[in-house]
Amino acid sequence: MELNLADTKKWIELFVEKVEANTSELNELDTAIGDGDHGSNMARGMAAVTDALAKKEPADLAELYKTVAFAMIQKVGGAPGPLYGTAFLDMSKKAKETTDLAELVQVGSDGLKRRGQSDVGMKTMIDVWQPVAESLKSNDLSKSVVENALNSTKDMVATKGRASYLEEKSKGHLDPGSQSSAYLFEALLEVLGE
Amino acid sequence: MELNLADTKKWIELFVEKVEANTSELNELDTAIGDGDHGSNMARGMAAVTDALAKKEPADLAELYKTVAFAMIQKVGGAPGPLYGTAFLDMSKKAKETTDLAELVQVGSDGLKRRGQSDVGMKTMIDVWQPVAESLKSNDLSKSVVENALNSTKDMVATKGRASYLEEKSKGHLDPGSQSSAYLFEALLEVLGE
Amino acid sequence: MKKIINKTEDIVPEMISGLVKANSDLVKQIEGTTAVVRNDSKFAEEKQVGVVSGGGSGHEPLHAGYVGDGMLSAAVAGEVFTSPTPDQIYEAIKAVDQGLGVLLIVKNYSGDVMNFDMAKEMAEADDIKIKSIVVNDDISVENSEFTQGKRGVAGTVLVEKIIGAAARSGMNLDDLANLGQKVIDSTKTVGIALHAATVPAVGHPGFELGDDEIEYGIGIHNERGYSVEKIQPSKELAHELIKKIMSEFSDRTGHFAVLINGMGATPLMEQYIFANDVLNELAADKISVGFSKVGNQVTSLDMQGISLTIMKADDDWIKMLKEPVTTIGW
Amino acid sequence: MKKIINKTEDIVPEMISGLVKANSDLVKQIEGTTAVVRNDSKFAEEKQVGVVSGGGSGHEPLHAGYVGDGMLSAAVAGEVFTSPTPDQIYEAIKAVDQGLGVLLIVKNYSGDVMNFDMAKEMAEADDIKIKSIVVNDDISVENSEFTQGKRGVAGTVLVEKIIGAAARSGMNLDDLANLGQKVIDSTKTVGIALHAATVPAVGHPGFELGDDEIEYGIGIHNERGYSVEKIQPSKELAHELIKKIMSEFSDRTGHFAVLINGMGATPLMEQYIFANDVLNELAADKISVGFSKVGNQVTSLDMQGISLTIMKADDDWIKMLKEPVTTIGW
Ligand SMILES: Nc1ncnc2c1ncn2[C@@H]1O[C@H](COP(=O)(O)OP(=O)(O)O)[C@@H](O)[C@H]1O
Ligand SMILES: Nc1ncnc2c1ncn2[C@@H]1O[C@H](COP(=O)(O)OP(=O)(O)O)[C@@H](O)[C@H]1O
Ligand SMILES: [Mg+2]
Ligand SMILES: [Mg+2]
Ligand SMILES: [Mg+2]
Ligand SMILES: [Mg+2]
Repeated sequence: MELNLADTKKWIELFVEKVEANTSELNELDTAIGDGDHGSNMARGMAAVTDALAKKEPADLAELYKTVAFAMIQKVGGAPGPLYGTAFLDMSKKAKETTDLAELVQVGSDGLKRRGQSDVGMKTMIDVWQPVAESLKSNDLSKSVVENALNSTKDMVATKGRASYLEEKSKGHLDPGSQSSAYLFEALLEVLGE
Repeated sequence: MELNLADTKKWIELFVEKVEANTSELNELDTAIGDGDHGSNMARGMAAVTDALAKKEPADLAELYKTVAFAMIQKVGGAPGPLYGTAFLDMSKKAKETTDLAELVQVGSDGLKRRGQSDVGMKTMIDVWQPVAESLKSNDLSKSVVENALNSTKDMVATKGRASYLEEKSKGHLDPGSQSSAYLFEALLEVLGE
Repeated sequence: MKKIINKTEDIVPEMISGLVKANSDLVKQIEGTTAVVRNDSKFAEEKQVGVVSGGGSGHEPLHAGYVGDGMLSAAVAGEVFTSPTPDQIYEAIKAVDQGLGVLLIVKNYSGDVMNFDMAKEMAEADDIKIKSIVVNDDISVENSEFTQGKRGVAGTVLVEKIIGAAARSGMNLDDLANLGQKVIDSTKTVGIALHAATVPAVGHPGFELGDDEIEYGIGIHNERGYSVEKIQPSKELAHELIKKIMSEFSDRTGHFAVLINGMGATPLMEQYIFANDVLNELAADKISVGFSKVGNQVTSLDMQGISLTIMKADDDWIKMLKEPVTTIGW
Repeated sequence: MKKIINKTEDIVPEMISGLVKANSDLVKQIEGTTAVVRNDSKFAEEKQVGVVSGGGSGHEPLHAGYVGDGMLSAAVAGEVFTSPTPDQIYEAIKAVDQGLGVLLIVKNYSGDVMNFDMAKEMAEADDIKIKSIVVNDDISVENSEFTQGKRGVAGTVLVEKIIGAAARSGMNLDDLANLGQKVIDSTKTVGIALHAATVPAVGHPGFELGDDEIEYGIGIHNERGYSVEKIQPSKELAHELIKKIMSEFSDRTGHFAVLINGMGATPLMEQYIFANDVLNELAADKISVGFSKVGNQVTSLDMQGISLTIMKADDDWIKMLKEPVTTIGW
């Protein structure tokens, strides 16, 4: 599956909207098992993305992803800045070779793993990115794939990120980064018209 | 009127009892127009007086007053340490010349004025000491003299001590130092058998 | 009340003992007292007029935190919010007198003034040359014949710094006392509280403020101020305090020194934001700030709040404020 | 929430701006960033390996307060409790590199580690020699394969002090990184909270404790600790923390360094009382304390609480801890 430049831009814009509409929900999730700022962090990033896209219309997919990546790296800080930033930066590089969405998302997920020194099952956003990448490959991404991926983080014990300090007590709560990533892929589904 | 060594000691002991029984009442009075510690300050002094008297039986009036004075000067601090300390120290010096109670209390009151750079009508303990000294001279000290003197401080505006920072707002409250001085002279009345 | 203490009556001796143990290269305790005196090697070697201050506890690092080369020779700690006793002050005076005399720096509270006066009388009886100056920088209280006079608050630390520098440079006792009085007359402070302090022996805050209220003009012992208002952005608070203080200075030329002081429970973050607003407004008003300092210098237990001190300063004073010292708290 | 601030989103830039304006002889801001770099005359003159630290804001005086001769070359401030971004860290690295390389001191949080790593990659692309060390002194979190690892807390300031001294003395980058790792491995901290911090953007305390409760093992970002208990006298608190920390050291000979750190809203008075209890117990246990420090060094906004750090220290390290520096906050 491919996504052209216009649709990819729409994807990002929808992502921005969703995060901005749910900033306090993300903060609340992060209050339970982190330091309560995931919404604020992401919102700062989304404002930067909007600014950057308004300043210069990206010429191609690679430039679009790079713009998103740089905005997030330079404005978010904390964990999600380098994580989303690396994912989108790696996608930008990959977009020079291919426009296949499944491949791009897989490269993004691999970027998360590299930057976060983490993998699936650690109660991080990778638990959403990786299943989504896989279902894109088999062409069956759906709302329920995203939902299930997100919900799977609820009963996990965090072993990376701030929530890991809580050890067993991190169980029973959704991972905030997985929720923001779920917004990203829900936005994608909307663009894909599903 | 004279007070012998034994009765003077009884006077001081009764004063100690009264202050210790009313420490929090004195703190409360000082909370209204000061910093809330007059009871604690006086209680610290009373404990020191008791210790000092237990350590060495004073040989004469001068020594007794000096013992009280030194205990208060060395242990109270704040305003009442130097004030009561100076009053009793001056009384000790005077006791070498005379044992007349009226003269002694007047000397104490003068000591307060000198040390505090203050006089009657400023809403301080002098407003109890001075009327008491005068009624002792005319031999008509009574409970109501002490009570009236104390109550007279209620409607005064403080012009000395911490309460003076409140200016007009210091009105409507008894002066804490006048209350502790009232205990002193109520104790005296009890020893005098009235 | 939740505090990290043992018995209430042991607070001051234990605090002084902790301070001295943790800083034994700088200060030592005078036996049998809660006074501390310089313990650095220079102290014995170099002769100067002794500088002694002190007062009630609860204002840390004032005063013990300012004992050291270039500031105080000794400091005497009283009970919480209660002046120390004359005998303790007298011991401190004796411990620092090197024959050139001793200057006492006293904050203007009747208890402090009286106890230091008595100590002075005791020292005079020993033929020690001694003078005292009384700091009264808090302009939120009117100075009239009807009051004890203005209170001594955060400006005290600037007085101690300048006097300490001058004493180190060899100034004699009379000149030090004159300089001190000039510095005091040029130093003005106003404070605000967001939350009152809790005196340990009392167990609850000295006064109550609403969730959105602050009080202007509070003292450092929970003394009430001149008005309770809704809290404003830092910029507005800075503007209000600057206006109040600068109206005391008819001459706005030359240099000024600025102290932004945290009251104990207000984080440095807020103090720096406030400092930014103060320094911006002073710059916009073309007031030249030759020296500035931000931090918890003269606190009021766990009071939440801040004070602003502005001093019209001679060039010499600015230099003296900037001289390095070896103290715990400057 | 009552705080002396303007707009929430302006907190960090305004704070840094205030800090720099009030201390322009010591530090300057790197344009377009919230990073500060040394501004003293020695900085340009004397060549040394650059030392850069940074992290989320809210821990003041950490890190900007430790920029100066003998400590950090630069410090980068992120949003409140949020790691700074790589481009800001990269600017700081470039501002301090004198050709001898730069050491990054990072606290062990995934955000900090990742952002500093990215900055390192950027600097490497410029052929700047660069290494990093990660401070993880908080032993209240188990160090297991199941966690991010132990958190970096108050011990960070001791690491910055020793590394700063070693860098000033001319140590090369590799040796500095090795020394830093050794220091980190010898440094252990546990903290307690009486009251949680209020993150300005959140507006209420991060967690609630009862009127007589404290929490052991809290972090500096409102991370919960290992147990909630009734508050005890300071002596008991000291005993509990010492026991927990000293069990990490098998060798109790030689010297130890001790840091008693206030969390932001706990007055110095309480810190000194606690220090007295800590130093008494260590002395009774025949532990030799070669260096001790008390104060608000690594805070957590307006958290009420305290932490105890103990380091098993080489004689050299004790000397380095005692060397004078010219910083705002040490
Ligand atoms: N090492 C890591 N690898 C992958 N994801 C991580 C890692 N650390 C944190 N995260 C993600 O980041 C999210 C937290 O983001 P946020 O709260 O904004 O940052 P911070 O932890 O710096 O406050 C977590 O919910 C998790 O999904
Ligand atoms: N200058 C003064 N002259 C006479 N009495 C004074 C003076 N200043 C204070 N006092 C007395 O001291 C009392 C306050 O004592 P206390 O609260 O123990 O001391 P402090 O004011 O140091 O806290 C006042 O109620 C008043 O009677
Ligand atoms: Mg977070
Ligand atoms: Mg009082
Ligand atoms: Mg008092
Ligand atoms: Mg965060």
